[in-house]
Amino acid sequence: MGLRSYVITRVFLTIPTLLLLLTMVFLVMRVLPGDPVSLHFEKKADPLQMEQMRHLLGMDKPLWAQYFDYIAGLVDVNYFSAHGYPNLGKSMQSFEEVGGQVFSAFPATLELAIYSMIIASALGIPLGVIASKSYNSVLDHLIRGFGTVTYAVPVFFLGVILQLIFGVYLHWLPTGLRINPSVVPPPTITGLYTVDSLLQGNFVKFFESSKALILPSLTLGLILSGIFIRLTRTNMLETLRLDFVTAARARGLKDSTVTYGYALRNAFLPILTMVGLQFAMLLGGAILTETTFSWPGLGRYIVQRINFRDYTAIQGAVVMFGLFVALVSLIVDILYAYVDPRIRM
Amino acid sequence: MPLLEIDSLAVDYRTSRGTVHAVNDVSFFLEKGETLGLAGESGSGKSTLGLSIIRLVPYPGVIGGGQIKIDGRDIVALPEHEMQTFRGTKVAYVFQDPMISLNPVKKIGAHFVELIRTHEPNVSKKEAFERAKTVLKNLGIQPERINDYPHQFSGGMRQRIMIGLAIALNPDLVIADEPTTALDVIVQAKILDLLESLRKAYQMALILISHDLSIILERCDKIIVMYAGHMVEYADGTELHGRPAHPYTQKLLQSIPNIELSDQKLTAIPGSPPDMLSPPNGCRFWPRCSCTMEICRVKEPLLVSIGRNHLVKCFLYGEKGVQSE
Amino acid sequence: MVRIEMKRSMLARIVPGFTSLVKKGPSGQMVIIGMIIVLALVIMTAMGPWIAPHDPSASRVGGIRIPPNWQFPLGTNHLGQDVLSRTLCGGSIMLQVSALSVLLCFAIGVPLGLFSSYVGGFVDSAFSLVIDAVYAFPGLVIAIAIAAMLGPGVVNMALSIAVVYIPSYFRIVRSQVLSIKELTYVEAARSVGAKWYTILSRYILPNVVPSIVVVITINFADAILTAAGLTFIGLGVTYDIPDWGWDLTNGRTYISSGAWWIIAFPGLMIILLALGFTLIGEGLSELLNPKLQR
Amino acid sequence: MWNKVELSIVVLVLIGIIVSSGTMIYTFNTMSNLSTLTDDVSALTENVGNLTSSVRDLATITALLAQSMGQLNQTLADLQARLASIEASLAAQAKETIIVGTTDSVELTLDPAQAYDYFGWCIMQQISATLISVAPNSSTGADFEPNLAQSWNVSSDLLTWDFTLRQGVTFPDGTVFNATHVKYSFDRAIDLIPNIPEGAPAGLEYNKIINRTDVLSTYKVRFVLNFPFSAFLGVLSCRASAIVDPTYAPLMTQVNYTAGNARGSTPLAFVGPYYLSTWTRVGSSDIEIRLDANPHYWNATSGYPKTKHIIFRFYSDSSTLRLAIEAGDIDMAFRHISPTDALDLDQSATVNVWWGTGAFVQYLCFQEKRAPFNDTRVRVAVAAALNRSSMCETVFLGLSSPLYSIIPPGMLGHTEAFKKLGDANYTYTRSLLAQLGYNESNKLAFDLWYESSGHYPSSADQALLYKEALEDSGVISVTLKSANWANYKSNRDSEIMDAYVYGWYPDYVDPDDYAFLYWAAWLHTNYSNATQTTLYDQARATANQTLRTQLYAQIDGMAVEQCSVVPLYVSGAWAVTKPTINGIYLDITQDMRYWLIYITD
Repeated sequence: MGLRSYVITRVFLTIPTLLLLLTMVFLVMRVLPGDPVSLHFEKKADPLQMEQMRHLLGMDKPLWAQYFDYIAGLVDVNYFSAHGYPNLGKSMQSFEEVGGQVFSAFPATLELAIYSMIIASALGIPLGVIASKSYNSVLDHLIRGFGTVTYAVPVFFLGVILQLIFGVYLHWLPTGLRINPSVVPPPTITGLYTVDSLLQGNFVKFFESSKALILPSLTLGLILSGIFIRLTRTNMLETLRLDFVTAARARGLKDSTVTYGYALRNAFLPILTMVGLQFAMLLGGAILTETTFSWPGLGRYIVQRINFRDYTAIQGAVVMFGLFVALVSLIVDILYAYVDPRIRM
Repeated sequence: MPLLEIDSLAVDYRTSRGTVHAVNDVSFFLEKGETLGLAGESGSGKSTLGLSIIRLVPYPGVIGGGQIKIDGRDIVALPEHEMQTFRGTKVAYVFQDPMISLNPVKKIGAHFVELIRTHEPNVSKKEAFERAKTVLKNLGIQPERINDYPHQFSGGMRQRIMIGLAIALNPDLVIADEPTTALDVIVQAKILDLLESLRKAYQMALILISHDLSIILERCDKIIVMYAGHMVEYADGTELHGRPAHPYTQKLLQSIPNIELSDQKLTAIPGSPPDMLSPPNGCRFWPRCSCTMEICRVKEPLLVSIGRNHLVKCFLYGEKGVQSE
Repeated sequence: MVRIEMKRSMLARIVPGFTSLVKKGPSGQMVIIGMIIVLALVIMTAMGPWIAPHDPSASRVGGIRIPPNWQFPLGTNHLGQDVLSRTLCGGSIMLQVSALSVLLCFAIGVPLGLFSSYVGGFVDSAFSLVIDAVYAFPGLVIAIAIAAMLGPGVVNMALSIAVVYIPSYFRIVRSQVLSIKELTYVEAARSVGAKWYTILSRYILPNVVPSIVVVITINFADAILTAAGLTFIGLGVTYDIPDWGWDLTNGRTYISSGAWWIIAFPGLMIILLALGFTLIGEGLSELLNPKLQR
Repeated sequence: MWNKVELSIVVLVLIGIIVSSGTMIYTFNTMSNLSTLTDDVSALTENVGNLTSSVRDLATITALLAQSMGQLNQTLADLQARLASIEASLAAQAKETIIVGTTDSVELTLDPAQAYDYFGWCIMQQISATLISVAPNSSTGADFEPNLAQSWNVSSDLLTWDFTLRQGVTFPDGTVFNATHVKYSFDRAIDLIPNIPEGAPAGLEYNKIINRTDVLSTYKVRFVLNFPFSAFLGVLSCRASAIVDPTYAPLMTQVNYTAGNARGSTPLAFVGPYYLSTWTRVGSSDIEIRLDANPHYWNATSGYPKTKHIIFRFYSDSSTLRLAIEAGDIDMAFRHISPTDALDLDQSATVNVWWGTGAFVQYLCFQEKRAPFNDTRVRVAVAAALNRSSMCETVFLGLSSPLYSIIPPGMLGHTEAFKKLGDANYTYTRSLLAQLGYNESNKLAFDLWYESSGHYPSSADQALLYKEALEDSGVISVTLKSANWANYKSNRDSEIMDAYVYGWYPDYVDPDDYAFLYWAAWLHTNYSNATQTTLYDQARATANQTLRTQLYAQIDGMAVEQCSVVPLYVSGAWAVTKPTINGIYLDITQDMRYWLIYITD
């Protein structure tokens, strides 16, 4: 089937998954013990006010009605076009639009995720390739060992160590925040400081924001690179064993051509899919990293909201994560289809 | 000076469970334009022998000793990058299964262009492309399909393409490792004929590796029969067909169905090839041999000549083999 | 005939996995080292209470934040608790949580996977749709959300972690079963009228076991790290039980004042424990990967 | 002890050996693998070939990176130039700007009718003003000085309070501040109460206190109270009494943060030393707050604020904040640097630590609805077993001090009443509990709850120490339980916690704002005591300080008998700054007056 039709079907396939996901989140948030409103509010909220609040939050309705509102709100196009973010309900604490808060917090997480993804692949894939090429040699074992160890290190532990070395002792890099305190953040276009500052043509801001990015993304990237190494290595080992690689060698093609043009390009497909799945894990790690580096992203948002039992906010954030992951896996699959001619035709 | 000269070659697989001597003390030579057949059951080391000629014995295999001379140049100790120049230009290799021998994510054209330009860097992309097209034409594939991907071709077609890739830089030697085993019978003959004609056209030498002795008998000048890593018999085609010396060869011949003789008894060889980790001592074939003697169990026979370049590794002919120790 | 077939395929997968590991080269040795580490830590934690020189949660056994010395080999922490004693005993919660969560995952994921894939059809596709939805989701996010809702406690923690890892069991079992289901000997067994449970227990389960073992070990490592993460977020179990996770989280506050020993040792322990399981898992998966066997 | 130490060392060493030997085996195996390769020269060369080639590949890959890096470096070069110039200009600004790092964040809003968190109040104090305020360095917190009001007098019955307002105070838009604004502010605060989910600004319910506000003349305003209230000045000096600007303060609705519109995000009248020029929140926590000097500030002529710009930076926890001040990212770290960090920053020459008096108190509450704490003797017994000093020494390293009366020291009416029960007074505890049949075999068992999400300073460590002290009595066994702030509050309201630690920040610095904690209904201790409340009201109703002192002393006295709520400790206060920062007053009001802070070189 053609690429277009493939993409279209794939897009349609994500919808039920998403719906499922939303439902689960909703249930998790609602089935839990206790009535959120009465749990949330302070001493002075008398029954009448509580009723008001319930009404304000639409929690006076039966569960199914709430569910319906919740889904309807998410797909409410008018609301979206009006506010620029989907309707995720109101925060139980400040009564601000959760959608707005979540969307304002998201870019930080996205930026962190992207950069650590880059670091992880720039580190993990070549290392994996090298390991697989020198199979069972010292180099292979060293790289493998590195991969295994990084996988076993708690994210925040690594984060603290890096902070200590580069922040406290060497004074090279900032230990937290998205940009140097003395610099005013760039105007929000995409929300990604590095991108915005470039769009604005302000190199100082770009410099500062990327400096602030190094430690957090390095922390996350290192942890993730372990997995990348493992994936690349095994997949390469498998493809390097395939006939067409030997055949290529037999034709006297250059070693690099064989490794990258043949082995890696074919091993890349499974790697790609795995990377897609790893993204979820990466976001999980982002939560811890954000807390370690005072990174004002979605992860820290969730953690804070939890302390206020701000159900609607938590729900919103979780949904946001879900949407994002779904989007990523969609993109990955399309990429896959694009890279692999057997699907593309 | 012969095109290919192999002298007491040994190839070992160093597995974590022990060393396997996959090829043991094999020597022969090949002149330009000659065809050599390598016959033997699977696991007899014939493919390993083939691969060792282009020095691509898979991990953990290593060339354990001996010489491989191409145009009088020993390639065993050659550094990798020099070896690369040999492959494809001097020696080409055609693999068993065409379905998995082409890069699924590369177009056919790309395969050719890549090949040509690696070895002749000054050739322009366009030229290379044209050359590829002509090669395809010779193979009987319409040139416009050059922009298709491998998975769009049938098995036979792909094997043609593989052959095309092999002869594209008209090498002196083509090694065809079971080129037709993976294909259905009708196609098999065609492919072999194609190979034959091309060989003649470009005056290449050909090493045809196959478990099917009949194919080899009808197409090769020289034949080597291998068993468990040993070269058990070496002879001209006709000679071997006329009077096979080694019991194993005889058994092989008996197992070939023959249309001429109507009341032919087909006999299978009893038992199965030995475990290469712990081969029987003495002659490796004795456990399956019908005329085993005491000596076979204890001593390994040497290759003895029993006629104009007809060698056999068996005590039935080999008194001087014993003496010569 | 059927019986032999099965034995062969079982042996083909299990034997290389579990016997003569040393002979199996580096992968095998990874497994062994992993096992040694894990065992060592488990024993240490089990013995901890008896061999600990001080009551691990007693404050002021010495001064506050004393660097390692002869009397306090690993120093004391911010409450003057003996780091050595805490390091010795601190594993219990981690191990309990991870073990419990693994148990839960196994008890739920495997039967579910077997059932759904064996039954097939609508049920199967429905199940896998749900499971995939969970699987695709950032694990820690779910874990945090659930843990936050359930509140602190070993069981709650284990539960919240389990939810995250059930899918990986389900998926592996399912894929295995689907591939095995159609094999001739299973067909044969069915044709001679074997009951479904016989087929499951006799033919399918044994073949699934090796890959499940791999998942378990990996799951163990992840569970430990997740538990540490949850504690770091402040969702840990109560504070009066010595726990590496807690010490790591607290120690973080004091590392900037140079008291590295508070965080170093529990940190090391967590890394070791996770590393142990990862080694086992990686080694096994390499051993059992048919594509890499020659 | 000794052999135990050795034993455990041995075990550790063993594990060390095991692990290292494991690694040895592994590496050895690696080597042996290598040797099998090396014994064949060609294999080795090939291997090396691979190795080098693969390294080459790595090179090719990194080449791309390197390239882009190269470009980046180029840009960096002129960046450095740009940066240099920028830094120059920054240096110029530096004397004008102070960057403050904090772990706080505005909890909800900057609407005085609703805001009820330390940091919210702190910001409000910078950008708006109250009628009167407490003089810096006041020891009692009762030394009031004119702010928007120039003078005041109160009727003898403490019911009518008249204020003469300062003239020539203008809002940024030129509006002249007058009595109507005062009336508007307080009327609004009262009207809003029913419309606010969380009720009136906690503690001070204006609707109960103020009967009406009268405008006597343009610059004269009168408050008529419902009851004689000696601490009314205190109330007026607190942030909830800040003056609002009618243009931005709608009557019936509370004002919330609106992105990109700092002015619109608060109803306050900008008559304080600073403007709120930037307020950025992401996901309801602050990203940036920027204060710029207010040229219309009535006291601007005398050189206030001393520093033009204050920028707040927000850190997730005290350790990152400490790292920031150490790395020199910020000029000043205020709230919360942990005691440990504060103490060893005090040793370092690169920063100054400022020590002040605290007024934040924590206390132990008992659930008196059911056993065991429905029995006074049990409460007393537990109170006597507490060991405040060891807790303060261990957890706060002596930076906070034991508290023996709910009213903190320095304040009028502070006593040492609870000393009577003593600390770790186990003999007393045992004898009391013995009467109730508790002993070593049959211990008094209950749950002790603490807040786990950092709402109170090191609450987990505290709890651990309390538990320890109580259990050392030998007749008490404590189970620690924890919940994050939201759950903690709801647990308190649903009265499921046996004993729980709570804390109190002063709304206004007066015993009146502390004494009621003994029986405060919202603590849900189910304790009430008519005599104490009457004494409390009497204390409210008199301006006679000696009399008030006696009354509060009596309240304390009864509290000791009842132990409904047991005071634990009063915190210290400290700020960390670069040595160049001066003019910091950390007095009992807990206010940080940024307009007094200046930079020297």
